[in-house]
Amino acid sequence: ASKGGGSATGPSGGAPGKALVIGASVSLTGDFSDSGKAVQRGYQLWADTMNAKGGILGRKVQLKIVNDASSPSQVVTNYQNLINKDHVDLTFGPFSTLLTIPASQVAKRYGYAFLAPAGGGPKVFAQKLNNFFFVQPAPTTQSGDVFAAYILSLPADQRPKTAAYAELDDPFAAPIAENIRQKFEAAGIKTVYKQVYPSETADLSPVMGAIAAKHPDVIVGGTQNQDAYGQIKSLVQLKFSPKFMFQSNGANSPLEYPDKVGRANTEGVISAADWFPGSTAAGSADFTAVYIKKYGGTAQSVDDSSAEAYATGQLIEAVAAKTHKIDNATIISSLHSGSWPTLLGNLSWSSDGAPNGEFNLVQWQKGKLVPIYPASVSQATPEAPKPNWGG
Amino acid sequence: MRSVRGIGQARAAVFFAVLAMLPAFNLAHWVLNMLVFTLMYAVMASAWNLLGGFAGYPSLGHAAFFGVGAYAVTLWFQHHGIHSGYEPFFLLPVIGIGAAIVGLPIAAIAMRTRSDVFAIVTITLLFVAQTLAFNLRSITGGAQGASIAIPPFSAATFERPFYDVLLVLLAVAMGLTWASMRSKVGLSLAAVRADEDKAAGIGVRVQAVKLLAFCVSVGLTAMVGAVWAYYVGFIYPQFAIDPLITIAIVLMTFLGGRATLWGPVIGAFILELAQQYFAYSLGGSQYYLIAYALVFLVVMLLMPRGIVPSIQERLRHRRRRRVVDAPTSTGGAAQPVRAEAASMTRRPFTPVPYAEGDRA
Amino acid sequence: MHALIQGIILGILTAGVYALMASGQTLIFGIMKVVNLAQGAMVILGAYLAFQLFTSFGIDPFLAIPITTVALFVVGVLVQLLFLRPLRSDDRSELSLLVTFAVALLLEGIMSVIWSTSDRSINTHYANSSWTVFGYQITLVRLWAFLLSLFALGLLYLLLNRTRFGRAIRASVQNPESATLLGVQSERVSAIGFGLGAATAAAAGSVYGLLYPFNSGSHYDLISRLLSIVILGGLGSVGGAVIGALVISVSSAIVASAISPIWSEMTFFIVLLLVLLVRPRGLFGTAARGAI
Amino acid sequence: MTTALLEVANVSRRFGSVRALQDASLTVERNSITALIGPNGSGKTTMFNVITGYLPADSGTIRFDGHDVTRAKPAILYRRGLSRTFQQARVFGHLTVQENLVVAGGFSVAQLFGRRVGRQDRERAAALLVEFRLSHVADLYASELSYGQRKLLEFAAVLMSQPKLVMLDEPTAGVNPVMIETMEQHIRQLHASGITFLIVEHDMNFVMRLCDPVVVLDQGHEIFTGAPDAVQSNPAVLDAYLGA
Amino acid sequence: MSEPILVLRSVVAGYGAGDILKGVDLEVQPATVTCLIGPNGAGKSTVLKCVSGLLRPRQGSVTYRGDVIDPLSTRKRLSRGIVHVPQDRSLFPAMTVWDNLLMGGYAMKDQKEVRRRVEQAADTFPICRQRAHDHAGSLSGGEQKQVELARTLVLDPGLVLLDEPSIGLDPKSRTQVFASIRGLAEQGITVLLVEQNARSGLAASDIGAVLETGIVRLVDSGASLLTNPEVARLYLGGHATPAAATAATSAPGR
Ligand SMILES: Nc1ncnc2c1ncn2[C@@H]1O[C@H](COP(=O)(O)OP(=O)(O)OP(=O)(O)O)[C@@H](O)[C@H]1O
Ligand SMILES: Nc1ncnc2c1ncn2[C@@H]1O[C@H](COP(=O)(O)OP(=O)(O)OP(=O)(O)O)[C@@H](O)[C@H]1O
Ligand SMILES: [Mg+2]
Ligand SMILES: [Mg+2]
Repeated sequence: ASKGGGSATGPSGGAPGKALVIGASVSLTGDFSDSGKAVQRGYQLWADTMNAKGGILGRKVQLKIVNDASSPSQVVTNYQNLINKDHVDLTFGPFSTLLTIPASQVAKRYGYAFLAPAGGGPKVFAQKLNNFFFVQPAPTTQSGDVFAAYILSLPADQRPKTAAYAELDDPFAAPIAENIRQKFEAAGIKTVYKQVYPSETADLSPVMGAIAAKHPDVIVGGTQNQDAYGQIKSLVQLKFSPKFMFQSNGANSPLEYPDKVGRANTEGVISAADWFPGSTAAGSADFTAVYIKKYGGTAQSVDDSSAEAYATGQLIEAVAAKTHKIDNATIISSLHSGSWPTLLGNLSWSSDGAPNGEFNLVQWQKGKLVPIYPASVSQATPEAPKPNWGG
Repeated sequence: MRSVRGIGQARAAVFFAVLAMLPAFNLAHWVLNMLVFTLMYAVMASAWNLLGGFAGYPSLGHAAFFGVGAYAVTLWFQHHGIHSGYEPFFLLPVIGIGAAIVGLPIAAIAMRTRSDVFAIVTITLLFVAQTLAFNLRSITGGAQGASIAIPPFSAATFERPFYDVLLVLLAVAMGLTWASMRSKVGLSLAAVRADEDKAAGIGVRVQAVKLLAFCVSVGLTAMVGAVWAYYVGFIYPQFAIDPLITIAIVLMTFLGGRATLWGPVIGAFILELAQQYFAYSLGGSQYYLIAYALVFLVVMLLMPRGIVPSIQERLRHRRRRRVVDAPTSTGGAAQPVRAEAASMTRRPFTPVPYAEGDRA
Repeated sequence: MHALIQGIILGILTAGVYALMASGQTLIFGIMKVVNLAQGAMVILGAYLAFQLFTSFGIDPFLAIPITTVALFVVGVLVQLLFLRPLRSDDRSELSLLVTFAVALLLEGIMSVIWSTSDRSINTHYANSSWTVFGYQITLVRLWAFLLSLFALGLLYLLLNRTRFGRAIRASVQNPESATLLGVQSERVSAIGFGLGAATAAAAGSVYGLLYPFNSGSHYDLISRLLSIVILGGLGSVGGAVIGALVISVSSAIVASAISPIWSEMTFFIVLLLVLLVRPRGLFGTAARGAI
Repeated sequence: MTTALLEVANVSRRFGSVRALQDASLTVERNSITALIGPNGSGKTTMFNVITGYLPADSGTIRFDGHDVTRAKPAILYRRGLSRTFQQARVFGHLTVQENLVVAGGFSVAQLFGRRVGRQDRERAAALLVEFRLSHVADLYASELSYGQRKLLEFAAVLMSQPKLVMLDEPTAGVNPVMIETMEQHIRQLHASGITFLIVEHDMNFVMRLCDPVVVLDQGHEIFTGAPDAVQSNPAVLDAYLGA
Repeated sequence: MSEPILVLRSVVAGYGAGDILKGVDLEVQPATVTCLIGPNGAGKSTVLKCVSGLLRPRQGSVTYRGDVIDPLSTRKRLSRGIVHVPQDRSLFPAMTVWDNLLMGGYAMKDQKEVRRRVEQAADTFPICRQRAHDHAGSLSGGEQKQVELARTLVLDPGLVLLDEPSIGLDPKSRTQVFASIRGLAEQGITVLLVEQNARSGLAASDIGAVLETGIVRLVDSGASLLTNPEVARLYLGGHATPAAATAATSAPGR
């Protein structure tokens, strides 16, 4: 017989001492697997940290992470199984961003809070689900606005005159660039080229070739992962280096990015991030330390997807600390009020689950990703114009 | 002959009775969810089988029609309210017929090619459809996707309506398959599959049966697409029109056995359950694909023609033993032949005595 | 205009890479009538092997080709002997489609266990080098790939059309019974043939790894392209594979640079559709007399 | 109605450098049994293919039963009353022997939804199967037949429909002589009932016994048309076909 | 009479289920032509398949030059000199005529020798040279048959199994083929022939055997089978005049 139906408090009201099981489906294979795994690392790290501290409210944290192979049917099945077969206590969101909507609906049906560290497109919020919380400082499509703010803050003589936009046709890529373009055009920066390319585009050479021919001052890439690498590779081969190079995603991946485009070619590339090494936000130092301890590398090699995932856990921890309860209804009602400290900064949400904050701007400098804007978080002066490619 | 048919009908009755009663046993949501997806694939595999199995036109473009159904229902209900929750289901017949009508000119053009070329042409159509879904933003919402209202069913019995509707669709698909198999439609399709040119030359209504098979097949597929969209709640071009859907359908049909009534259904139950099970239980560990591929390969190696035909073949052989043992001959009541040079006869010549009526 | 010409140059050079991948496909599909859906996975396997040899031993991906070729040859032979041989001859070409798809999944699974599913790329010092000729950029790796594919295709052509082995392999597919009667050991010949097809994937894999980041799931994107090229060019026609690759890559590149990459995939599919509707046997396929 | 049933006028067809038919003409009168003979490669089968719409002619015209059918497809020709067999027997391997006959019986779109093999079908097929000694294999797949059995099946299939003109391409090749006589008998019967035949055959005895007139094709062009006894004494035919 | 070169003893064979051959006994003398006749579907082609190895007998044995060859593969039998020309189209349709001929010598090591013999065979059947570079599948039925026969000549066999070589041949070529079959025997090559064109077949043969429902019913000299009226009535048809033909056909099977 089905237990999960309607009674979210049933399984989660279990006695202290019983493990707190948290289920999540992430893409461990396919296009999003890099980030999917980073998310998995973040979840795991948080669970380890909690367990080292003796768990939440005396309950050990146990993760159940399954793969959705990027299929919406599978993601529905996975959350069905997590909730109704394995009776997990809480659910965390998937990384495969396109899958957030069907997954959040399943969670909603059974009264589960749905904390998603990725997948904050406009349509997600348009569902107006009260159980949904996007664990980033701002909706994904606004994550590039900070770049526009930076450029427009430059003195007139340093400001770029012409801009080119290369946008991946994806709900979480192209809109970011579009938001920037609106702001740029309003400020008089001329659009010399704009192109949306489909997600299967293996070869970005034609697009980048066309851009190179226009010699824009700034290239804004609304990117995910693969295409971000592809853009840079093509530009290097075409020997065209703009004054400013912004990529919304991919370029903020400290491990993969230099590996894929070559370390020498990262110099000066700008991206947006919510977390960055050396952040002073709540729990950031702890997180960095345990991350390095567990997975090796340096603070530089931490992916911000891991940080976002970790922050998801931090929220649970914070709710438990404040309410001494750890059930879905409490989590939902608590998160809807006030502001909650995480290593991404203080987060708060509107009723549809959209967060109300801002991203940070990061730049590759000497092989490292450093925050350059806004001033409150900046650790280095922006490198402008961007130097030539390393080859 | 009659008894065989009786068994077949009894088998179908039991199958559907069991499936219809299953939800009454208060099955867990996750089980019903799995069955919902399995039924979707069973319907689609049965539908594909009409074209790819019986007519021998291995379409790889069915996912395009799945997408047509998914988008049709989604877009329609962006402008029309869902109240009882059953409205999308009432729209299904319209969607099926609409897809069949859309399919008609496509079939007329694509079915000028055969076998592998037809497969490529149809998969090409699939990509064209996908590109259109991406790029006709004003209609489809492009890469941003499109959402349909959340079904207002209670959480306790959320899956039931979907399950029941799919069961009806499966009954329709299998019923149509069965009806075609025992009518001249099936006979004509088999002739088309074996040798279309010759069939045309001896007066088989090649064009009519081909188009019929195509339209029925894609109509059913579109209906499943519509149910899927409603069930999942949100569609994107790459998932609504996904080549992997076609591939899954084809794999299921071949595994169970092409051009058989039960093959596609059996294939769907094995592969979809295996896929859902392995993806969930082994998904985190990378071994999922290996397990899934091995299930498939092992079945194919043990039963190279698919499950149902391999079993049928074994049965047939047993039956055939009787047939072949019946005599073949030129003569009727032949008299013994006396050889002119008896010394050269190495074996006494004794014709088998038989009468005309002996022949089975 | 400059962008257009640059696009065409890129298209032509990219065609070389695809022609190289498609050459093995033509051999297996066109000659052996096995639709090898695992060809893409084999290309990726070749890329992983080249990646591994490069990162572990510093062997240049081009120099690694002889090693990876042998490895994939063995893989191909095994696939044929284990999975394809048991199929019955009358429906082999259809069933092979499924068996090879399962093999592709199997390879994908194995690769993701060994190398995980993260994106990999082979970053040699020359990976991004290009020459400037009259203001146009010619990427070194693509140029090499282009030449390599011409070489491999030439070799395959000679092997299939001018040697005893080539005749045997064609014979054993076209009429297995008769080939057996003439003393051809069809199974051995087919295994070697399939192995050769797989071996070309090794060469293509090295090049692919140099040009694009890849992961174990990258083969899905490859396979429909490869099939299209093979069909467009005409089954079994080695020259057709080159022309098919050129048509596809150049038309995509032109539309991508002149109109929009959004429609470039579509153009290529429409070109393919039109060609097939007018000439169902592809550009260079020959019509068989059949049974009339 | 004095026009001939089939009139082929100045038809040519080439394959690359091979000229299979060169300006060939042929007339089949109503209710005749016309033979088309000629050496191997003289274009007989190509003539059949061109007439029945399996191959387009490069030039020339074909009229059947008063209609121009030069570009018509096989399906149309069948509907006009033209039925043929193939030199290399083409049977439906996936269908049983019985079904092969039923499917050749011809049926309208409405009949499509009737029984796959109805009682009437079975009875009609059974009679033919008995005559051609195929009853014991009636339920086997046609792909399991021997060469000669396939030829017989294909011939029997033609008898299932009611054509105006039956074109047979080497019907007796590989068929047992006794069966050839059964075939011959059928042809005579149908002929008596008003059906016209055009037969390609290398068995000269068969041709001489059965056919009138005889058309001889050589290198894609007709070199002789006339009565059977005249053929045997025609020097051109002797030289090209029969051998001295 | 010398030792038979080929002996079939109680051979039982079939496809899938059921036996097609139900105990075939047959002896073939060296350097002779033996002709197998019988109704369609009697199992004649099946006998040849058992000899060449395309089909394994279920019971009984096939002995060639004193050795039991049942366990040998087709290839091994070929190397011992057993060549089989099947009944259905046996060419490789998408290969050129010349490549088809070269395939005839596949089993031979010496490629120069193969080329020489191919040239020789092409002399016997001029179509091979005329259409050397065309696909074999584009040839007419009779032309293909000629190429098949030419291909047999590339090897030098000890025993040739010919399955209805005269199918589709025009009268001129047919005469020529039967003459060359006799020629083979005169060169010391043994021929086992299956013919539906039984009169010509038997006329060219030393021995004739009648196969029916998988059993050899009668073995006799070719000439005496031809003159045996019962054989004629049951297997040869033998009625030259139309009137007689009608009479005869109504007799059997009625
Ligand atoms: N598709 C084709 N491609 C190339 N050549 C062809 C094709 N079809 C027929 N031919 C050639 O055309 C000529 C006539 O062939 P056709 O089959 O009509 O001969 P036929 O008179 O039927 O001979 P046969 O008695 O041997 O059956 C032959 O030389 C043949 O090789
Ligand atoms: N591949 C097969 N599968 C099943 N049955 C077969 C197969 N080939 C032949 N048979 C059966 O075996 C019997 C004998 O066939 P075979 O080819 O030996 O006959 P045949 O004497 O050569 O006849 P024909 O004169 O028509 O060539 C036939 O009844 C046929 O149905
Ligand atoms: Mg002919
Ligand atoms: Mg035979």
